[in-house]
Amino acid sequence: MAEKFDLQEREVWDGNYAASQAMRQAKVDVMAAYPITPSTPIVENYGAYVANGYVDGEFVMVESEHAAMSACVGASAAGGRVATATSSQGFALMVEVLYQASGMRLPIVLNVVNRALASPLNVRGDHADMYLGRDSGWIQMDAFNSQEAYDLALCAFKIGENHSVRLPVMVHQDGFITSHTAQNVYPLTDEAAYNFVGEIDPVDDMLDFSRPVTYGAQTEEDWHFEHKAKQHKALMDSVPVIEDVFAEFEKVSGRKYKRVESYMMEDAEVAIVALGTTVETSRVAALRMREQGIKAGVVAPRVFRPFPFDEIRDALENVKSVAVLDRSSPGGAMGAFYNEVSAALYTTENRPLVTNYIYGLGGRDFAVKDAMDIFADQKANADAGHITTDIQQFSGLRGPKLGFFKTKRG
Amino acid sequence: MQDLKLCAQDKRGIHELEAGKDLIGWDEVTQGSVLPSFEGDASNVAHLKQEERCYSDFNSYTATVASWRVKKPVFNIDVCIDCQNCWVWCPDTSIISRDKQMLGIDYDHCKGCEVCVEVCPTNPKSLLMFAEQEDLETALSQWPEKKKKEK
Amino acid sequence: MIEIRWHSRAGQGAVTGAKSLGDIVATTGKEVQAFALYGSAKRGAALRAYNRIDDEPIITHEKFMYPDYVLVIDPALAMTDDITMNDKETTKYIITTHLDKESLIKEIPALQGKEDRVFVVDCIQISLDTIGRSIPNAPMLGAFVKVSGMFELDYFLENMKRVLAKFPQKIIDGNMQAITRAYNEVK
Amino acid sequence: MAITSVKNLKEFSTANDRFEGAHTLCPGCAHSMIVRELMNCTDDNLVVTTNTGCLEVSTAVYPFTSWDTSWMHIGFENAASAAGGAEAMYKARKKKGTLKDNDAPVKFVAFGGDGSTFDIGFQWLSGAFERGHDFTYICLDNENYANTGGQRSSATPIGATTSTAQAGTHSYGKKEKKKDIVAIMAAHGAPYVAQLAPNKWKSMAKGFQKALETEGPCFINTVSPCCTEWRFDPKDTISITDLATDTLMFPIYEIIDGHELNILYRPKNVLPVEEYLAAQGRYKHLFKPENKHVIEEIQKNINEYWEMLQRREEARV
Repeated sequence: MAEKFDLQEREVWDGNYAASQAMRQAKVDVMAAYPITPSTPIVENYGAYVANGYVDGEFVMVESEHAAMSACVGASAAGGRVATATSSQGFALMVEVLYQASGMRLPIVLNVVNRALASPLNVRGDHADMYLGRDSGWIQMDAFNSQEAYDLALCAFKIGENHSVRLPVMVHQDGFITSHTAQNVYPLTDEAAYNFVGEIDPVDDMLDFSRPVTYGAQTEEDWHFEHKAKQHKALMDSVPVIEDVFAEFEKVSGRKYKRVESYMMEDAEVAIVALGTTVETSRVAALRMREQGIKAGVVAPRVFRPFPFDEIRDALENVKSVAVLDRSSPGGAMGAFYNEVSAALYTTENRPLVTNYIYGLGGRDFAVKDAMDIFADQKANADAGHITTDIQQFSGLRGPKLGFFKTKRG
Repeated sequence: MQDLKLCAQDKRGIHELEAGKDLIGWDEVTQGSVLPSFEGDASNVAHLKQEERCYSDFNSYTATVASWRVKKPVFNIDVCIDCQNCWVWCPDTSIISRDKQMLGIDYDHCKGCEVCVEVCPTNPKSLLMFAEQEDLETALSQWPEKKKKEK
Repeated sequence: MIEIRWHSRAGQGAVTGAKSLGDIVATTGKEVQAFALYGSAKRGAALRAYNRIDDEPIITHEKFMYPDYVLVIDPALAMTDDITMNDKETTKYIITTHLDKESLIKEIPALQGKEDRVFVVDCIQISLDTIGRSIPNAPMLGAFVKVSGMFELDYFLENMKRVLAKFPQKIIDGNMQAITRAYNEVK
Repeated sequence: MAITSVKNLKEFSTANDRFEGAHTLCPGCAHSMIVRELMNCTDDNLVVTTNTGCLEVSTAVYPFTSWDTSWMHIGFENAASAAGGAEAMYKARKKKGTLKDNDAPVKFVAFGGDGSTFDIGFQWLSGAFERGHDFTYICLDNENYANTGGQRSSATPIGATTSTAQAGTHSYGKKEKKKDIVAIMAAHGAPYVAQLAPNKWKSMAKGFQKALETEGPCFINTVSPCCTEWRFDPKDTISITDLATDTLMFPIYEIIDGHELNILYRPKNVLPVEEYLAAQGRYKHLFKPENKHVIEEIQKNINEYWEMLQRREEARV
């Protein structure tokens, strides 16, 4: 039996510590991991729990992230609760196995501490790795601060392990900005946390020898499409479970989560749509814009996959001008998040103006002032009735102003 | 053996492997493409002979690769010494051996590789290849005599 | 909101200091943030750590700040780093140095005219004397407690003991002495 | 403990097959002989993981499986990690008492071809051995990437022609030596490492049983003649293996705890390697006069290696 861990009602934890505490409280059976900045402390913290008897499960320190996710797949198919953590290049190395984990419908929880992808090498936070996982068939939830990194990690087990979902879940937090920023975190007691998450009820358990199963069969053109469609539907159908789990979590914690978090959107004329810590920084900016008489609001997907197409549309359809912020180098296109939000808005009657800002790459600071400038652009667009800037711009970039594409409207 | 459910027998060779079977839709394929090998409780499977097991439709035991063969091995029980060479080296689990006795060929699973004939030590061999369409009686009637050792 | 910027070298404990401060401030019911600007920094590299303290949950995640306090725990950085960056009319400076205040300000033109907001304390010597190693973070906390008036010294010491609970008693005692000495010696 | 007896073939033949027919491996494939023998030499519950390769694509083609036990394939390189993960889960659940049957013995086995073992999956294999997972890794060594049409691997021997190391007017095929995987795995300090061959069924079955019963990571390299890529008649799989072991191209031996070497088969008449090479199409070009030196080199390497094995055995090192 694991030793009792002393917790205060109010802790000061960084995002990494918060995530590792959630794994301890969920009584993970196997954690297989390989350290990489900035998610290393999640693995180290967990190692400290192991060393001091705070966990009963197995801790497997593998030789690469690819092996980490591979061991997680083997462990998860063997019927217990499994979690790990990674970032950036490690995430990229895992990608092959991410698809295999979701294809096999294994409810592994992966804490992704977002970090830029090389080259050039950079250890700080942007969303390149998060985007790299966006077609991998995992549920992706996004924390904007340390408290949420903890809360969502607990929710992740309950969502993924639900029999009508049975999908792996990523919980994202911003590298350094969340992972290494200590702030007030209000944890559940160990008992409340475990009661909330509950015991895992295995499906297709490789260690149940009364019913041997084959995992990872090959499907060629006569079967593959059907399997992938079924998997996609499971991901799309996870929405009510996610909402139920969020509702249950509110009951035990008092903290309310929604698939899309809207801030001061009731009467908003202009909006920023963002991910990660930028969401909260933009909220500060929105407040300041309102002091200037500009009706600004912020919309953010809490759940990035399944993409909340409907909720995004509902949140933004009555706004005049929207800025979608992509914290990932778009690689020869509009930002991926921009494209997804735009697609949702194209189906509305109002069709707000939508522009794209690339920002914060490699951890470049995104200040309240930057968000206020973006709101000001949106106000100008709203007043003009058309986009007054390039459709894709760069915020916080040194050198001559960089932008792409002009509007054909107005 | 009487009270065991003999469901394996009626499933033998009902699926032509390449033909695929019942190309069902996305709503009916198994979750995660996971395939259970048996129906019901299979805890004891290592202690059951194949004909005593409840194979699921997904088990390749229920499928056949008979059409792969051009020639087939024929077994002559009169010459066999039950050495089990053919059993141990058959790559297709197609030698039916029970209670230390060689009983015959599983023609649903035999691909006609001829390894069993090669490894048969008897003189004449107790397994020989014949044309696929040859019937058993004709084949046995053509069985060669014991070869004399060349001096 | 109160904002604090630490100037330090990796290994001197500014990150731990900022986190410990956050931890203790949180016990008073306030909301805190403690973070640092570092990445692959090896021991000796200059780094900055930050605290924010407020009555409301802190939702800004910008690194940018107008500090209310600047805590410099490396003597050389006081000279070489831009310690007055983005300061305010009211920004207070606590600087580790073996010099007296006048001599120090003479060396750092940026501090001239801010004499009443500059405080000095020799955190390096204090930590050497009390902890036995050059770990100037704990004494800086003692000086900060005095200059900010944010806590009673005893309250701070009690809570610091909890933060340090995992360390051997000798280390805890050394830290307590360091904090107390700096509290009394900061000028 | 396995109750299956391998005292003699008659006893062994009472084992109930747990690897089923109607898989799609080539007729005469040695892979399935080896896998059958592994599955038949134990009654214990097995969790088997398999790297991408011929075995994997032929035994679990949706909607069919040939495996009567828990089986998993993830990717080309990571069967060892998957086995390690499953083994860790077994330990965790046994400790917590959440297994369906907490007392039934479970063994973990990973299969890989030489491509996934010697090359792409080597890091995963090495990592799993360093961590000491309680499992047995069996390499089905057919000395090429047979699944994708016979490309060279680091297990391909000198002089063999493959699609990516072809014999031609300016080439005699592969020029580089085969990687000594057995020595490398023994160097991990693994408790049991062996090279075995399906023609020597008894030493193979005993080796498998020993590996399964030994705690910790065990490695077995098995010779798996590939009629398709080695270019011989499927019926000759066992006779080719006889030539492999009797020419000492594939010596049969084990290494205990990284140092104690035992030779498990000594041919009464050691055959010249030409006999083995001549039986396979992949070496046909070596019999041209200009390639004579290659055969000589192969024979020299065999002689030296055999000498080394004998000396190590004698010296008990």
